[in-house]
Amino acid sequence: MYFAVAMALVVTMALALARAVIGPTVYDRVLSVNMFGTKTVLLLAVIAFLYGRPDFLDLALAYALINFIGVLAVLEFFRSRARHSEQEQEPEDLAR
Amino acid sequence: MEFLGLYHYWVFVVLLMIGFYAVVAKLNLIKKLIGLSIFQSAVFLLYITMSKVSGGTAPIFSEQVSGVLYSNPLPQVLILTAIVVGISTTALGLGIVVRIKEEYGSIEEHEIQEIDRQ
Amino acid sequence: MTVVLGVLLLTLLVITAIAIVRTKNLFVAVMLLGIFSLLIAANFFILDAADVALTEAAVGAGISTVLFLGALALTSEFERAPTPHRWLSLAVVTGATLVVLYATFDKPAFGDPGAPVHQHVAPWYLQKTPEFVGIPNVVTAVLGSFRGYDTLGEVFVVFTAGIGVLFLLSGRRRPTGGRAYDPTQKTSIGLRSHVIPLVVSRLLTPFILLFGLYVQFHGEYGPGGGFQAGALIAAAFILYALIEGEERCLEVLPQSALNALMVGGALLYGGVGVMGILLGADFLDYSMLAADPVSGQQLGIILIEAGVGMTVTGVLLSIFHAFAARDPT
Amino acid sequence: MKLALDILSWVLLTAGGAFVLVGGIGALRMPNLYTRMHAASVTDTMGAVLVIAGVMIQAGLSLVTLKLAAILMFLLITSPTASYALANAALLAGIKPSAGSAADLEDAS
Repeated sequence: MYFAVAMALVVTMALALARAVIGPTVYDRVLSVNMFGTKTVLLLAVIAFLYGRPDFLDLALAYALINFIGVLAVLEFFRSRARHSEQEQEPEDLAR
Repeated sequence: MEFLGLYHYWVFVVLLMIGFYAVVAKLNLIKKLIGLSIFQSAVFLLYITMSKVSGGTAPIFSEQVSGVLYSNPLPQVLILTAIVVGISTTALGLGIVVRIKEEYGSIEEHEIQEIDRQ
Repeated sequence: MTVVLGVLLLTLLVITAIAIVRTKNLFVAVMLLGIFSLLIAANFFILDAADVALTEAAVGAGISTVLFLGALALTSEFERAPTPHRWLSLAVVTGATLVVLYATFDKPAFGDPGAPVHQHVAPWYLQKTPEFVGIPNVVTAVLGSFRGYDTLGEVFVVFTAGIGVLFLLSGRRRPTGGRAYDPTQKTSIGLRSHVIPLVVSRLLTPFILLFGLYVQFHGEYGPGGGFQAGALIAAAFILYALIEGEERCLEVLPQSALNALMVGGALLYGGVGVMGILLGADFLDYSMLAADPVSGQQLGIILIEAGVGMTVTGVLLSIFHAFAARDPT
Repeated sequence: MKLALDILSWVLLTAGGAFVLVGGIGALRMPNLYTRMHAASVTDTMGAVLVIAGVMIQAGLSLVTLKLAAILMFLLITSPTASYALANAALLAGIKPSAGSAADLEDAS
């Protein structure tokens, strides 16, 4: 049973990866990275049970806690880039 | 199932060579560093693959599992430290790239070489 | 059955790597590198390496993305030039791939218990850990005690890399007050659009710190230890810096404190080793630290793990500040 | 009792897996950024709740359940926040929500 769920999660990860590769905007890619992170947390939790070692949930917990930092770093990056390129670049370029 | 016995090693080879390609062929210095970290991850994967014993479990004793086979702890120790060392050295490389950008105004290898030749 | 899972995850790994190399947009490459890190951590976990997977999680999820993005903000986001000699490089790489692939056929099959790697010292470690060190996590025992020299070397490599980054980047700090905590500037887009992340991050930061300490001191019994904990604690402070501004983070934990952490951790590790000599044993032999050799070993491992954690936290945070404090040119 | 719990946890796990899969397909197939975000985030939370609840029932009352509850709590806090922040950033960058297919492409480029 765990195996079926794990397979569903891996397939979803593949779909998210496809979205990350296709894009088209950078926000799509950030979205799929975030989604990939959540799916990894679930996958690790399920695999810990599949292997019969549920004491290894620490790993899923670590991801649940710090995946968020990546997204925030990206937002901060967009913000500082927008601030620095206000004069130099057209804002339309930023969405790419 | 027989041919899957070496699949992990093949993935290691392919990843290694993808990283190698990025390092030798790309001109952008950050891209080279990204390639280097892929290369590094491939080596990590090789070590961890070697540490796995089929039917084994992670080398942490516990009352729930007794009398079972444990995977090899030694490659895991080597790679555990190597990951943190890897990020530190990548950061050092990025620091050098940032300094190059400040001095030369570019992070493309051919442009830097052109400036150097003048 | 789990082999199938592993094979699927490995295939995804290869696809991600190809996509990383093919894209011209470095920002996209960094995003895909984040996915790569998640995938490889899942692979490590499937291959029974819980400690390694936790390290990759702690480093790859936050810190490496933050550092790469910091470098991108200071340089440029696009790879401008087309790849020269593309076919030549591809031919060389393909040739090398074929050679190494040929070599893999001499490898023992995946998971073979009779492989040469499993014959040498590894069974001895597994057998003797309960007797000599008496902790359940063999990886920590090998890391801290049996191969203490090795880990000492790695800690000093991390330390050296940190010093190198400080030498390279901390020479010219932005004039004070440049992006210092300036409420008027923050309201421009920051505060309105970021109030929910602000609240959530404030809520999350203490939990990450707490979890980092748990990983640090639970490392003898489960996956964990100084390397992972150092990266997690650094991640907590990086989150704080992203939300409250880098200068505020430096007020909480100033650079002098970070330097003290870096040096102090390395010194603590070395000092425990020298203690061993002074008490009449070998360098990095902790048996004499307590009356009973086993508890001496445990005390030694706790101390050196603390040293490792301090150094890693100090180095990673110093690197982050060195990147964040620089103005784009 | 044991059997009933097992069946309940299987149902939850299967439903969770289905939700996650649907979300993945939605994130790939939806026409523009905001609809994709919708597909990804709604099923992110629902799928996570169902899968972790299913696993929790298997774990019984122990430290493991507590850890699972913590994981679920952090996921439920951070995942919607990330989606919200992302949507906000995209909106500020000038990507307009519209029903047309691949509308964000024309707006953005």
